[in-house]
Amino acid sequence: MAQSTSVSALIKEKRQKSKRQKLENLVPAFLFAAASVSVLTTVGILLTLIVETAMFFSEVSFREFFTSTEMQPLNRNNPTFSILPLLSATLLSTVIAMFVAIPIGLTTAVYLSEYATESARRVLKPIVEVLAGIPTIVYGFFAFTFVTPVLREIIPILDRTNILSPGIVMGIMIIPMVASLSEDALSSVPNSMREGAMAFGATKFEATVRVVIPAAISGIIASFVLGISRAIGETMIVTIASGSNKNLTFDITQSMQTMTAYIVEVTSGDAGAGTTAYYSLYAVAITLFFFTLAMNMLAKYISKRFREAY
Amino acid sequence: MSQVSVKQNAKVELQPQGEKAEAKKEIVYSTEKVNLWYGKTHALHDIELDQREQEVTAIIGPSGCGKSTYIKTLNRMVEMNPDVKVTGKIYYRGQNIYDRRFPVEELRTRVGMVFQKPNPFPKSVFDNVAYGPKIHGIRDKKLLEQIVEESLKGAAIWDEVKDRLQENAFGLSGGQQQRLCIARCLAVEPDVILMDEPTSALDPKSTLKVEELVQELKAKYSIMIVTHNMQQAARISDRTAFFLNGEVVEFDKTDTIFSNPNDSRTEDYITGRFG
Amino acid sequence: MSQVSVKQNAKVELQPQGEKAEAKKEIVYSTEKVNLWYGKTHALHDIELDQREQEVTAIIGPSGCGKSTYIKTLNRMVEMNPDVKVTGKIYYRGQNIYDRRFPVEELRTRVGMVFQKPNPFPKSVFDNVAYGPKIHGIRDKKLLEQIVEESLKGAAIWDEVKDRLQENAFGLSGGQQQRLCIARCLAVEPDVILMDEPTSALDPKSTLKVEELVQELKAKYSIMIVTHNMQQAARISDRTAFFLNGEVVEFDKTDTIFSNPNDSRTEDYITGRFG
Amino acid sequence: ACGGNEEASGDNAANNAGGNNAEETNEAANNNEAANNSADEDISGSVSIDGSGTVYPLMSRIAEQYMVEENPNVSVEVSRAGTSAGMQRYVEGETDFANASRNVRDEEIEEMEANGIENMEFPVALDGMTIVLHPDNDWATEMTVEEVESIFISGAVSDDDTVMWSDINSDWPEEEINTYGPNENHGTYEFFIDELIDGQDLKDGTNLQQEYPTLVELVNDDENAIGFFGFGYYENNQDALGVVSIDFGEGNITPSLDTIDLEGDYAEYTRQVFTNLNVDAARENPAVMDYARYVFEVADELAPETGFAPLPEEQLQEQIEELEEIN
Amino acid sequence: MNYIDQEAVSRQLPKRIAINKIIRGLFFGSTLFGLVVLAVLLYDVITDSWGWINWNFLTSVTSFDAANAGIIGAITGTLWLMIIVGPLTMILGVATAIYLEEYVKEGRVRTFFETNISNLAGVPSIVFGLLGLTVFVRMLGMGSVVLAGALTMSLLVLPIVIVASQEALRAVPSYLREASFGMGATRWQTIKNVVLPAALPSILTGMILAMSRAIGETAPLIAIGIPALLIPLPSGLFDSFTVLPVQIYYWTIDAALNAELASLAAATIVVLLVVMFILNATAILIRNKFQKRF
Ligand SMILES: Nc1ncnc2c1ncn2[C@@H]1O[C@H](COP(=O)(O)OP(=O)(O)OP(=O)(O)O)[C@@H](O)[C@H]1O
Ligand SMILES: Nc1ncnc2c1ncn2[C@@H]1O[C@H](COP(=O)(O)OP(=O)(O)OP(=O)(O)O)[C@@H](O)[C@H]1O
Ligand SMILES: [Mg+2]
Ligand SMILES: [Mg+2]
Ligand SMILES: O=P([O-])([O-])[O-]
Repeated sequence: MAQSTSVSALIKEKRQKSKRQKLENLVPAFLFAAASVSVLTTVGILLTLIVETAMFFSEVSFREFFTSTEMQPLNRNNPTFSILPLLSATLLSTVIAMFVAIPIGLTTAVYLSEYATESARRVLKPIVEVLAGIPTIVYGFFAFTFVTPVLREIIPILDRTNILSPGIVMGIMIIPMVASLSEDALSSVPNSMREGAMAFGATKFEATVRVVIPAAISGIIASFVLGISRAIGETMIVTIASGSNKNLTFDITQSMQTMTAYIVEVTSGDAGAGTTAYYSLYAVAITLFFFTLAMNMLAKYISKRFREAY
Repeated sequence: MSQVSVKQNAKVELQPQGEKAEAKKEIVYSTEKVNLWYGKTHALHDIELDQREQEVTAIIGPSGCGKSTYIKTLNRMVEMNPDVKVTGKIYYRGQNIYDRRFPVEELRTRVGMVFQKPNPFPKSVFDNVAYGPKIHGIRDKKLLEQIVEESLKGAAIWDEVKDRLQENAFGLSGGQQQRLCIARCLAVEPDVILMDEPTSALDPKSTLKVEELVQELKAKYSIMIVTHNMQQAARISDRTAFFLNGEVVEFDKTDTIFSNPNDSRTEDYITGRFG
Repeated sequence: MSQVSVKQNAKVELQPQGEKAEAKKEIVYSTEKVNLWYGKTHALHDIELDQREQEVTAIIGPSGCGKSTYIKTLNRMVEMNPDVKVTGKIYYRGQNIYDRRFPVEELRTRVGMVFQKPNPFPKSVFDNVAYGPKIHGIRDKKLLEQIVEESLKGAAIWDEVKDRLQENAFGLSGGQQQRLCIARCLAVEPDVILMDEPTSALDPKSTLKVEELVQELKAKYSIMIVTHNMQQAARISDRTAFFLNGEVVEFDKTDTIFSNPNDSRTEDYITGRFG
Repeated sequence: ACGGNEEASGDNAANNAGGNNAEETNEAANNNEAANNSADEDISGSVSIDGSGTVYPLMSRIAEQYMVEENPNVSVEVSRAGTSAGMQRYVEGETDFANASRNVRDEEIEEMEANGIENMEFPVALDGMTIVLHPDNDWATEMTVEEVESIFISGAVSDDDTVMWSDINSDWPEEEINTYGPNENHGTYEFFIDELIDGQDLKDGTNLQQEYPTLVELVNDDENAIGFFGFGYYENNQDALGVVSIDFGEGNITPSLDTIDLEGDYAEYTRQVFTNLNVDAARENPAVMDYARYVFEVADELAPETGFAPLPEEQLQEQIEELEEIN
Repeated sequence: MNYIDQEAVSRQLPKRIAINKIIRGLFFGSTLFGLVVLAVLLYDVITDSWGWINWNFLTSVTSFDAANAGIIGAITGTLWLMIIVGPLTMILGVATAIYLEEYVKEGRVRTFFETNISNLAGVPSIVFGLLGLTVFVRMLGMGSVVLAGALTMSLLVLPIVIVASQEALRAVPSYLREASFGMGATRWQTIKNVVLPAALPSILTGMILAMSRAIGETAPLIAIGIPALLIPLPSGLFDSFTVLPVQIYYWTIDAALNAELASLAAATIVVLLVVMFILNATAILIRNKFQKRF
């Protein structure tokens, strides 16, 4: 190379002159600042919730909030604050949703991961996932204007607003989540397991039930837990389709209000700051926050243990 | 230590038998003009190959030449890949296994397979071995125990695991796992055992043990083994097939292949000119 | 065709030079008691090894013995793994590269590296080769074009790609990609080239081309090459180091290693008893 | 500087009103005023309204017409959290108007005083509390006031508050009555309790909802339903609901735009609905003032369209004059 | 050894194969369930909205008179929201992802950030709404304006963008980085010249999906207090606004007041779904186009 000495000399010269090192040090500082936003968000959420919840509990006792059964926050003569009616509604809607999401989600996952041909998978999976992309307000409309009327043909005692219909629709919404997380768990079971099983003449179903699912079980359970967390936090479907009755009941044909729907009710139109009812919002929200947080951590813990298996 | 004696037994027993039996050895598998495509990739070209009873056939060749693909056509495991097309005929004991009506599950009970990476199930040692018999309907606990013990003995691993049958198989060393997989194979009493680079993930000692085991198993089973280690092929096989780019370049007695190959490409490969 | 002539040139030129220069060959790299841990895995044990100017050193050994780890310590690429700890000293032209103040980017400009799998950037052929000079501040288009051309010529691939400099490098064949990666290396005029199994993903023909190229490059660069192909080591290297379980079992002239090894483990490995 | 950046300050006013940063709003509004003194048609800015869901249809109707036909430069935002909830925002100075389906309460006045808010309460229309039924209910379409009360008052008929139609009138079916109404957020709830059942407790198990539309659907679904809310929500859903004609002692009266009147036949169940105006906002923000005037100009015309009986024109005219005196 | 009765195995085989076939059919049906629901849902909203979607509907402001009502206000509001949320989350999200994937890599710091992000991703959206209400609307005194809504929404989708960008960066094969480092490039040079260009398509895909989430979210915006009636179009960051899903919400509950509003809600849903569909299709196109590059 004719200019060979010049190239390496040039490189050396440029290196010395460059301000690269400075930039090299500035970049991580900027990136760190950006990364801190997510931490600040968490801090912000916690602070807001805790401060205002403290205000609430300075006026209402823990005991009343967690053990009494009446929820009439705006009753002029005798306001009562109990989270139990809201909890029961949240619990019921979640259970109903999981009754739909778990069986359909899991079998869908098994079909996609074990049975479907590659081309079938390519068609079916996006369709299943479309369900996850539909805005919840649309599901709410669907539950209220379609599913409830249809269900009422079958169950005449069903109220116009009830917890059953939004529960079912919420389950449908969660199917893709359970399906795709379970599918991830199933497909991360090494193929060698399947080959090992099928090489003995096991049918696909036998290999799946006896080897693949047990090997993926923690990932599958984690997907259920995440589904539960999602159901607990879901807002619009129940707000639209389950009404605002704050009764402590387990009758799924009745109108009930979940924690999330309560928050919407109190904030929609923007409740005046400073009243006990307004602060109750935060007490409910922090309960909701910790419930979902616990579920997410649990899911994480379970799936982490599962990943260690391979 | 017991391993070593086993090995010597094997040698003493097998060498003469091998020679005596030569003439009447039946053909277990025969492959006729097999072609295979993965989608548009033509991975096997006109393969013709026989596997005889109580023999070890080694398949050698550079990476990607179709060794794994070929032995997976023998128990139709290759069909687990999407978009595979196979033409030609493969006869197992006289039946064309690519016949529509041939039940693939039955074929696979008769033909065991051992993979490159040991792949025990995440279950106990016992359950690993009992898995096959259970699937085939054996429920009797006593009988299962007996099968497990004999299979583990057959795979020369019984002494090492007899006290930890209930432990998870993932706790075993790589070499033990591989022999466990062989035991798992034996438990369904196969006729043929296919092995795809069974020692390539193992350390030298474990490799030796598995090689000895293969020599020993030959007395009862027909074995086809893929290996990238030519010395291994030379040591343990009766016949060797050399694959290149999806074709069988040469298939002959192992001695012939290694001492006096017909094809110059075989020679180049064996002397390490490529691969 | 031009390749062949280049090769012959190289041979003619290099053979005598190699012998003549023997005495005065300077040490480029010297490794003293290097130990390396990946977290708790002790991957290298007390490595001692020298690399001389205008020589090819081959590193052989079974999978997982630490070959890749070792050559990655030489340009400190091993630090890209989290949790790596290195002790001992590595001198590059007299400077300890594990000294805190040693600028690692400069080291890597002086020491090129070629990887097992060809790893061109998803950019045009031209941009691949120009990448190094560009990041080191060379912007002049004319100069860049000159550098690209000479580097591609140096890597014996110019004729094949000169008409497709603007095409994506992914469109080249594996062997061309690997030579492109070598050209990319040459573009910053390194002093040493480290190669980690540069031919293991290539077909026989491409392997041959790369081997010839290595022989040719030796005239200007010092080369360290990891290979699992013992015949390759024997063919192209001046010295060979045999690694086992993270230790250097033997390091000597290639002839000696292959004809008359000191250590029985070396012999076992070379004759294929394991690995 | 004030006159110079007229456009910018105008925008500012539009942007800030509605938040609780009263100071900034005021400042911006002042600029605005200065700029607009000469030309009234240039009024711009924003007006925020919250409160009664009963009044919402009327108020949003007025707002829409105002923005579309009268003054497109003004943004009128109407929400409907309910009288009490809206009033809570209003007393904090967050909104310019608070619609109410009842009179402002003493506690609320105290809070306004504490917050330095000067309030004017104006009636805008008349509403008739309407007792509604399932459309197929053909037995209970005529009731006396006492019968209505005994259905809704807790403990009036039985201790456990399960009341059968037959408990009220032996000719009626022996099926349990289900009661419905708006929840405590609403002035309608308060009016019903305070004025119609004299502050006694509502029957246990009464289904109280935040949203009127939900109530309509619920009653429409339940053959044994009886509920109460403003006339407008009945009028807009006549095919989905039945209505009770009430006997106040002089024969059955069906609520209608004609009977709803503070002096008329349905007077006992008639109430005024109000809007409360923040006087400071009206002073400082010409948009608020202009809109307030507009409300009383068109209230009588738009009220019937949304199910309210109009106030007498003279009364509205008087209110406009009251407004003029603010400045 | 002779324990396995090959005869018996053969005899049982047909039954086992039949079971497998039946299960396969059942599971396939279950997979199709989603498709069926989707079809019913689309059928429902399309029939409900039949005849209501026309140019007038798309370009008019909202009104009490259903025949003249339109969604231009909601469309404008949605666009304003996206103008802020898009760039903001892209910058913050990609920067965070680069920090975590390329700079901290392993260890406590990364675990801390990642745990935080994954928990944040699981926080119900209504809680973000409360955060926005408390901090942006009240504490900072913005009121329920575009900026407050956009910031709230940005925080809500930020974890999605971060995680998607992290995955995109992780999918860039490490040999590309090694090649660049091996040439003596610094970390930032490597990221800028090699890693980011290679990860860009996947990052964009993730961004689009995050945007479609932001467009469809309702609860947090209701929480920060969007008025039920608002006519002037927002023209700046400090204007009041409404968005498509909130418009759907109000029309759905107002349907009892005026049944035609249900049709308007359905029509708005169709518009929203079309927007989502276009976004998702774009994402899929990008993904497919650049999928097999390494
Ligand atoms: N699932 C697959 N889809 C497409 N092509 C495949 C697939 N599996 C293998 N191939 C191709 O078929 C050819 C043969 O592959 P095969 O795995 O049989 O090689 P092999 O000889 O076993 O190699 P190795 O020694 O690396 O295991 C190769 O070119 C490979 O790329
Ligand atoms: N990133 C890592 N983290 C932990 N352990 C590692 C890592 N990389 C390599 N090792 C371990 O270090 C040892 C040496 O690995 P290395 O990759 O250097 O082997 P090698 O000789 O190059 O093998 P091969 O021929 O398979 O490439 C092995 O035991 C390996 O498991
Ligand atoms: Mg293979
Ligand atoms: Mg290596
Ligand atoms: O919504 P209200 O009119 O009952 O307060």
